[in-house]
Amino acid sequence: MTAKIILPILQILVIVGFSPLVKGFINKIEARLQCRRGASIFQPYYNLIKLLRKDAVVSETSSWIFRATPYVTFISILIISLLVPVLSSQVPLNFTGDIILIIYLFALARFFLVLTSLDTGSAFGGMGGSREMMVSSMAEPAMILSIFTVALTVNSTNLSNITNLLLNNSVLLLNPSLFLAFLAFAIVLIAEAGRIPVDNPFTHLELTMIHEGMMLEFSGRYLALVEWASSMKLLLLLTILVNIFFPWGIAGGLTFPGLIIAFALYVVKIGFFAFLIVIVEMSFAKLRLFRIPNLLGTAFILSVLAIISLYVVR
Amino acid sequence: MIILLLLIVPVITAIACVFTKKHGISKYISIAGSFIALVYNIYLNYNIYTYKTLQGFNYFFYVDALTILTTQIVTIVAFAAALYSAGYMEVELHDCRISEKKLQWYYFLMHMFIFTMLLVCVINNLGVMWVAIEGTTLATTFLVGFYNKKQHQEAAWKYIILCTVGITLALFGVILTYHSAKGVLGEIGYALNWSDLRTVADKFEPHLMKLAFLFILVGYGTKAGLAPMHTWLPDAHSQAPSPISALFSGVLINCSMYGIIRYHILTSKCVGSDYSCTLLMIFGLVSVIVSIPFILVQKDYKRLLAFSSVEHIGFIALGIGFGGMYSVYGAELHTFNHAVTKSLLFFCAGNLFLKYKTTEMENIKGVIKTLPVTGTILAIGVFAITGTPPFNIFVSEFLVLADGFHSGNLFTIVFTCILIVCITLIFVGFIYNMYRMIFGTPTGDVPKGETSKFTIAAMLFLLFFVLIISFYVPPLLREVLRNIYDIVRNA
Amino acid sequence: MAEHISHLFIISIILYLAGSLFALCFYGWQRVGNYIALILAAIASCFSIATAVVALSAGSTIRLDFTIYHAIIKYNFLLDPVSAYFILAISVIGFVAAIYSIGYTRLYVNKRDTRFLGFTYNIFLASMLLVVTANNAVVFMIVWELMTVVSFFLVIYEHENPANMKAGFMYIIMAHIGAVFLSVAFFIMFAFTGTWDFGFDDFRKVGSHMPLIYKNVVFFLVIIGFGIKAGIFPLHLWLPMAHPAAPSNVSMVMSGVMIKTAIYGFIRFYFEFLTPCPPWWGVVVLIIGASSALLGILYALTERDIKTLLAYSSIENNGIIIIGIGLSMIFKSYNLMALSSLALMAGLYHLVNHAVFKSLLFGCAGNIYYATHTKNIEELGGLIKRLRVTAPLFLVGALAISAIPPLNGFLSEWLIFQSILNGFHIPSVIIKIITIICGAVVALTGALVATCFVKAFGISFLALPRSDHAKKAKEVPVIMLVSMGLLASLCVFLGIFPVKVMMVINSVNTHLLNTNILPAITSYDWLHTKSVQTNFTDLSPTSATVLGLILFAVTFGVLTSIKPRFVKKIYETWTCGISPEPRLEYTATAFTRPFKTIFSNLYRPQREVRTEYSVPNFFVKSITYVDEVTPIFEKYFYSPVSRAVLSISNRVRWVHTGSIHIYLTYIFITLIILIIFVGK
Amino acid sequence: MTQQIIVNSRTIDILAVLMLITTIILIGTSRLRTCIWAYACRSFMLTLASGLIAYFSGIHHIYITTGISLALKVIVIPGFLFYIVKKINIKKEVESYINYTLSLILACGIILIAYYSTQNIIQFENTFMRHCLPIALSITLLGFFVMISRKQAITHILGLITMEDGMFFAALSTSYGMPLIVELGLFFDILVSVIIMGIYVYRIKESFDTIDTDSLRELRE
Repeated sequence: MTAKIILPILQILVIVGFSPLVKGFINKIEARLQCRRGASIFQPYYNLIKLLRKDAVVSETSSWIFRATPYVTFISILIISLLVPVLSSQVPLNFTGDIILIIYLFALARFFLVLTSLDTGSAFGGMGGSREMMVSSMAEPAMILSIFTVALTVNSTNLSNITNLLLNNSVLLLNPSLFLAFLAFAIVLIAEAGRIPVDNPFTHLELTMIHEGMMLEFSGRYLALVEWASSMKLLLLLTILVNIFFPWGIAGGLTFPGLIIAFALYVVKIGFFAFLIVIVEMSFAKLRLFRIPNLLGTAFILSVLAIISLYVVR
Repeated sequence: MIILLLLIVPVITAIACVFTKKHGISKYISIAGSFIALVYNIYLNYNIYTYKTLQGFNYFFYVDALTILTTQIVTIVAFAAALYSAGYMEVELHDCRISEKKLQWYYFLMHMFIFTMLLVCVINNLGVMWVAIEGTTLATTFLVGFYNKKQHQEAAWKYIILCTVGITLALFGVILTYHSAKGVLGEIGYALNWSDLRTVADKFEPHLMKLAFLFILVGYGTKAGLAPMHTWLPDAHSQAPSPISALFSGVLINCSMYGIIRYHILTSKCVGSDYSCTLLMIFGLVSVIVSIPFILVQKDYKRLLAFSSVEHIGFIALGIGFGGMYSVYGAELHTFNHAVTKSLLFFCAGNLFLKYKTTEMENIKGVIKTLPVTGTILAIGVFAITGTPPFNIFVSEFLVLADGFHSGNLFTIVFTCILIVCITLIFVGFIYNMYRMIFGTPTGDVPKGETSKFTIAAMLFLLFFVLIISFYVPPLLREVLRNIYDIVRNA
Repeated sequence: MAEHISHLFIISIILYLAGSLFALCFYGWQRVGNYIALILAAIASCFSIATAVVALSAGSTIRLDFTIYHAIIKYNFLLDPVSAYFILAISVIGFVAAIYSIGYTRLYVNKRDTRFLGFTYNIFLASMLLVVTANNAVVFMIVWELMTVVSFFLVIYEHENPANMKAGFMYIIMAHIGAVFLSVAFFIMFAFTGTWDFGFDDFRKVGSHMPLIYKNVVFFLVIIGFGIKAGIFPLHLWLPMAHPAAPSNVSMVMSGVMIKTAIYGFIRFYFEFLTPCPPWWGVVVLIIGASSALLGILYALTERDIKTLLAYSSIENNGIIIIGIGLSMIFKSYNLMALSSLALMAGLYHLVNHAVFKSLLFGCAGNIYYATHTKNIEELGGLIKRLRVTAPLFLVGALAISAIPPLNGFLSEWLIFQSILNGFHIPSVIIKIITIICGAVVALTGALVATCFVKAFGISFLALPRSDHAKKAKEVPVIMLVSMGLLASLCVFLGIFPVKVMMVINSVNTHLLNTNILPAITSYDWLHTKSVQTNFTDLSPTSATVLGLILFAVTFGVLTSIKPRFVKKIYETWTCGISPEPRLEYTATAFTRPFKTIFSNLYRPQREVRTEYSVPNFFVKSITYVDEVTPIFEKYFYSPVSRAVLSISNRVRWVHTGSIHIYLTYIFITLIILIIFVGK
Repeated sequence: MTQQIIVNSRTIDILAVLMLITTIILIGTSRLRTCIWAYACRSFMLTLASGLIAYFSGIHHIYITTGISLALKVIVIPGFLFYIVKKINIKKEVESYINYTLSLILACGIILIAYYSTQNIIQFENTFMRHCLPIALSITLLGFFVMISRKQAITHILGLITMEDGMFFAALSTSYGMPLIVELGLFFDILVSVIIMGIYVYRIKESFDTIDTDSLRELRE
């Protein structure tokens, strides 16, 4: 019972606590690979603390939507972090919702962010918002289909159940359809998290920005919440990827040593995929805006293939 | 004797209208006369309800359910037309388009016209019926050419020539029937009495009857407006004064159809029902199809209504041709529905004409604002005439179509399907043409307001029938329709 | 019990009719007549809500047979759970819309006849109630067309505008064609019943012994017949024209519930009359649903007229409902009754959801029109500060329609996904794959809906006003806001407490499919609320909401403790150094520009930039940018057909040459032909 | 007796053929007055036939019809037509849409059709019908043909009364005429219709300044 109460808190703490670190880690690696020293791996934490202590500047054009958005975004991501198996495959709150709820909670966050981008009346925000919606719309079918592939392999859309079943039944993982689904999901992840080649998180140059464009007007606490939410989103997507397709090591029960091992392995796995992201970012240039649908179309085709092969193999 | 009374009333009215010294009184005489005829006819209706048939003067007159339905339609529309004429002609008189003397002659001719139509129905002798049908043409020629302008004369000329030719052809049918009847009945005199013929029709010479029916169909079909003999119809309907157009469309074509049905019964008894049924179906369908393009693309609202009459008479022919219980029932109900609805629409058209002085639809906009009552009734009437539920025509069309499917005969089903397509197209044409006129912003400087109380009264009178039949068929009418089926099937 | 229900129902119908008559009676006092009509409509709706609630809770079937015989037509009505469910949806929306209209019709006072609005509105509602209770094909067709005709008059209520007239024509003509298809369908089935009753009871029996070929014909006739009303692609043409043309209070009812009567028709035909049906029927329905959903939202996306946008979105939502129906049909034909029930539940749930949020959105669009007299969202902006109550209401609607949790749209979307996933039970591989692809389409649709409504809300409510209309906008009368508030709270309720709704739908499904799946799809959890459950997973929107609130409290607390006095400084937006102007804002057209480029094959955008220079050619005087979407269905299907019909007609009209000799020749030739070929 | 019948029917046959010839003259001539004369001539022969049939058959009421026919068809109607022609002062020849040769060929065709269509009926007959019925039908159809092919309004009247002659002859030859009341009605109708048409010919002449029906083409689609 205690475990049932502790685990969710632990989960939140892991996600909330480590998400800036992942960002810092990626930045650091990337800098090193570009032969720069780069900022400290903890730089994102410094930024957040600084921002949280600041007052905010709010545009006079904007409305209450602008002020509500950071909270809505942050909270919806927080709810997601309770629904995703992070350390243990048994998520106590798994009756609350499944992967579809997670996708739509992401949508909730995005909905408000894009609204805010229009709220200030600046053209940059609208541009960012419009592109964000485009990318996410294009990514949606591929995401759903790749998740459906997994769900149909184990007959569940509940992440906790999926992880559990795959953990106990690892043979299922050796399935070409799951591999295809993994590829599709990876592409979607890059698009959703706003990484190169879809979006460039480092730039504030109006022609290239998508995600950052929407956040231009935020400041102080608001910016902190939004930034934090976006890094949590990245981590959550990575977690889903890792724990669905590579569930090994995740704790089956709620024992303390199991959780420790799980945590260690989790760090390793996340680190590995973060590294992969860096590799991808290093080796690709940012795509032109209207090439992005092609990329996501590829992901969609992959996921369709995944579904077909799943049915045919069965 | 009681039948004769029905005939005498319009004659007396006609004479009284023309010989009254006070000019203004003739319209009241006309209304009163037609009202008496109407009431009297309802009384006759009850008699038929009780006795099934009536006869008079040693079977010179013969009234059965089929007759009584037609006379009922005649009297209803006649009363409405008399009421409407009172208003319509008042305006014409006021605008100095006609003189008072001419108006009296108008009433005379109108009531003579009604008389001939009633005569067509109640007469037993098929030869005299022919004479009476020709009489309707003669009585109405001057009415078609009433305003005596070029186009009216043209319409009148076409009307009299085409109809007379048609009816002359029908005479050949009558003669052939008489000839074959004489072979069976032997003695002349009764040999053309329908009540006798129907009992012995199965002994007739089939070849003769076949040929006779062809001539009857083409001949009376011309008068009824079956395509391709219908060509006089749009001209005459559009040029005659509106009350007369209403009588034309509402009842005149039904009277001719009545003649065709009488022969149809004889022919089916003689040569089997397939022959005449198929012919009726083909002519009916052709009429419906022919009317489509003219309804879809039309400039003149009165012509539009006239072509719609072609369609409906075709529909009635089809219903009779299907020959099933409910299709005959439906076709006869349709006769009634069409009569009241189409007359109603012609009254609306008349009001439009009085107001706008044009029959071009392009020049009329926003009727609902200029003429609120007429516009509303027209809007309802358009839906009613196109067979849109819940209005009356839907019910009768539905019955006919359902029977078309019910027969299970592939030929009939194909016909029914084509018919449904046609009806839909006609609906499109009607709605498109009429509603552009009814709604929109009124153009020009036409003053707002209805023209006359009489016209409104006449329209409401007919609207009452339209709405009542939409939801409820009185038992009297239902019984009459049932009897008609028995007569048609010769049971 | 049954007595009471029928009495309630009859009372409500009588009240509707009384309302419509009252509206006409008050000849001099238009306002009074209108108000009385609307208030009576609201009361009548309460009665019919009561009818539906009682009928649904009783789960019984009530027959109402009127003995007024019309020729052979009998006025039979039947109130089974299916009807009751639709009555509930119709009368709830009818009730809200009636209240809303009391405020909204002030727009027309002294400008046009509001009595007429009240008159038609009441008949419209009554006819819809009768449509879903008719138990006889003839009565059904009568009330069905009555509904069409009455709504046609509502569409052309503002008939001075030629565009409205065009919309009206399109609507009435297409609806009539649909009705014709339906009546042929009825006729064909009728030919196999062997009676002259036309009763639905006979039709229920006919499915088992009708030859398959005829069943297939009827299937397609019904698809087209009801599909036109439902606005499926490519039969949707009238819908985006007619719904915006009608006054907003009517659009609410039309979009919210009228098009659902088509769904009712589908259910009656495919689940009662034509059973058992082959699996491919379901596939066809599914594909139609999916394509309508996708195309509907794609067209909504580029739309600038807010009501047209909502109308297109209705097509999309109807598509999703039809997906549910189609899935249910597939499952049913493979005898997977529980899954069939689940899919139908998804469809019916979405039906009521759509009714609620679409009425809400149309109502808010009406508010906008009331306040600004424009429907073009490019001329709006900044309304959130002027219509302070309307804005959050619209936002709730927008969130709900975008299936954002915890609002109601999400629930039905979730159920649809669950039904789609359960498609793996289907034996046929190809159908399985089609099902899943439909899932992807639904996902894409969902994302596009979000885009569309972000645009609709963002452009019209946020930032600076783009025109004088928007600048001068004032909040609308309270009564309109109250009624909209009712709908918004319904959106929340339906989203957070789904189990109640599902119980209701389950009773419908139990009646229809003889399977009670309620125990299988709901369970209690530790928050003592029921959660929704399928064999895949479960979902508890209630606990998710509670969780969200707790987390918000915690976050807010933590943030406050970090910085207790948080100050917001107000400055103008940074726009590269110039002061912000409405002209700098992103427009709706620009917002959806990327989609136009991506789906350019569908839209075939026609772009034109005209630049006008002043005297020295260096200074630009004005730039006109025209960006139009080609209506491909209109251009490549409807226009050619209508043009062909008209040109043929025109050519045939030559027959009436005016020459009497030619006319005589027609008669002569007819006679000769008959003599030679027939008379022989 | 049989001999008598044959003689009788031959007499009627000859009259029938003569009537047919006068009808063909109607088609073949271009002078209006000749046309009216031809009509009067045919009517006379018809009356003659009617009288003969009354005599042969001994049915008395046919005498009455004969008398009326004589008065009406031979005297009144041609007289009325001459009066109109004079009154409206027609000088032009009768124009036709179809030239005379073709008209005659078509007339032959029409006569053939008449024979063809009645052949089923007449083969069982033993009275006058053998030739009379087809000829009566031919006259009717030829009258119709005249109406179609001739342009002037007055020829419409001529065609129409020709048709009616045909009918009259048909009735007479097949069934010894119709019942008296029908016959009376028939005559009345013919008289009234000819008068009405005459009035309209006059009015058309007044309004259109021609009686060429080609000019009546205002009402069209």
